[in-house]
Amino acid sequence: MRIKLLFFASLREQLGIAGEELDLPAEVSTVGALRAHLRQRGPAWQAALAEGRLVRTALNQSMAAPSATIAAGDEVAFFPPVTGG
Amino acid sequence: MRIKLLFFASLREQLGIAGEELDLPAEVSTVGALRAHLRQRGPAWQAALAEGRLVRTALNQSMAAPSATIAAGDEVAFFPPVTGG
Amino acid sequence: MKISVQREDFDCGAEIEALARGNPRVGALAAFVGSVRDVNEGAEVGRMTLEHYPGMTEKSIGAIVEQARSRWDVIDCTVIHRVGELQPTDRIVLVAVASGHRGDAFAACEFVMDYLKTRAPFWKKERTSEGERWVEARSSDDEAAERWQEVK
Amino acid sequence: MKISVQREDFDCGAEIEALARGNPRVGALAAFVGSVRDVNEGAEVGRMTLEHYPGMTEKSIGAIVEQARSRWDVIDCTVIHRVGELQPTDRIVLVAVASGHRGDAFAACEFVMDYLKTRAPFWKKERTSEGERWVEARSSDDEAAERWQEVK
Repeated sequence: MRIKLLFFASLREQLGIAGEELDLPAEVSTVGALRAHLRQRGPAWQAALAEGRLVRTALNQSMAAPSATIAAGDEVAFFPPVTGG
Repeated sequence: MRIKLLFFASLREQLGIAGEELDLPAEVSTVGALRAHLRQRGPAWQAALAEGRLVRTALNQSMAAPSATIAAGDEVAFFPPVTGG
Repeated sequence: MKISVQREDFDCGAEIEALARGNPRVGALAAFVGSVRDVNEGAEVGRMTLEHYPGMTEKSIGAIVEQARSRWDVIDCTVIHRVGELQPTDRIVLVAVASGHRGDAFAACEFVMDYLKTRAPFWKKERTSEGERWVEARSSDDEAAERWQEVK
Repeated sequence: MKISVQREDFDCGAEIEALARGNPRVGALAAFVGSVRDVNEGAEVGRMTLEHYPGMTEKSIGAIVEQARSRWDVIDCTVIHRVGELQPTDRIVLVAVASGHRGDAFAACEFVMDYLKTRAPFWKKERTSEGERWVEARSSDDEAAERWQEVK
């Protein structure tokens, strides 16, 4: 299924990408699984999305837990903890 | 001794006077005694400054208790409890 | 610190601007604007008149602002309170506090407002559908707290 | 209710005016203006850049304003938050709440500000004397409170 990915702030800079359209394998059906899936892209992804790192996720513009289920057409965003205005 | 008297709000209206200069007998030396002294001026004063009534007093523009001592040249004000802006 | 008790209206935007202008230590500005409502405790209110004790009012507001400065990080503060005839939607009061931190700005602003509403020497006379009336001090708690000020 | 995330500066006075204008139910208006300070946690700060999540930021602020309305007497509310490049003394944020009562106005205004400062999707990059740095989320309390949002 096709989804939209977004990255913000330090994560966006580290990965060198602000967003993309992605075709997700059928077995990647949760936010947590997506994060693990992206780590396999290489060292930069491994580091930026490392397990021990505080990374927040939003699903369709609402904060989402790793267990949240992804559906086709969803917008998934990864970003560091917010630091306010 | 000569002092300055002031009255505000409903008290001013009841007494029909906003302020006056007053020569105080020597035995009237506290704010409480001054209030009792003024009650002797007649029925309107008796009513407005009646013992049971909530009347605030300021001595030289600071809130004062009945026991506060008055000196020559002082400014003494009587008014109802404040009702804010 | 600016403290003014006046008959004239004031310009909230200009006052707030003036308070923070160009000072890079100011990160937070909390402001409160009070205005005349058309109801008070159920009764419809038309015009009202605010009376104060000239001299003592300014002095006591100054003292409360100093107290706020000693308790919180207050870089600057403006208090403007109107007196005289006012009608619904008219502005009555502005309290604005500039601070380094938002918690301090809010706390100091609310503290000064509470004082103005409950302790400062202002008296309110309302013109309602049943005629004019001096507003009575409300809460018995408040009277209890002020008992030390009472002349018996 | 007005919610705006924008690059442009705003006019505090005009926004406050617009919020209360001519409504005789509004007795209280609490406002907060945040601006860029030249220090943060000891380090000197020059310019900074605020990034946000377009769409989610506005949506989440809208949700928090609705929550404030359900908890307090909120007649109207304006939230303006700037993004992009900012420098010391620049305004960042305005929250203004019109209410019938001052306690409600203060509480709702502080509630929305707390959200903006700790939960809304904004990220801050500061340029200090030692170069650019993304500001790190500060309090461990805060991280604890947000643990449910964490992706492990």
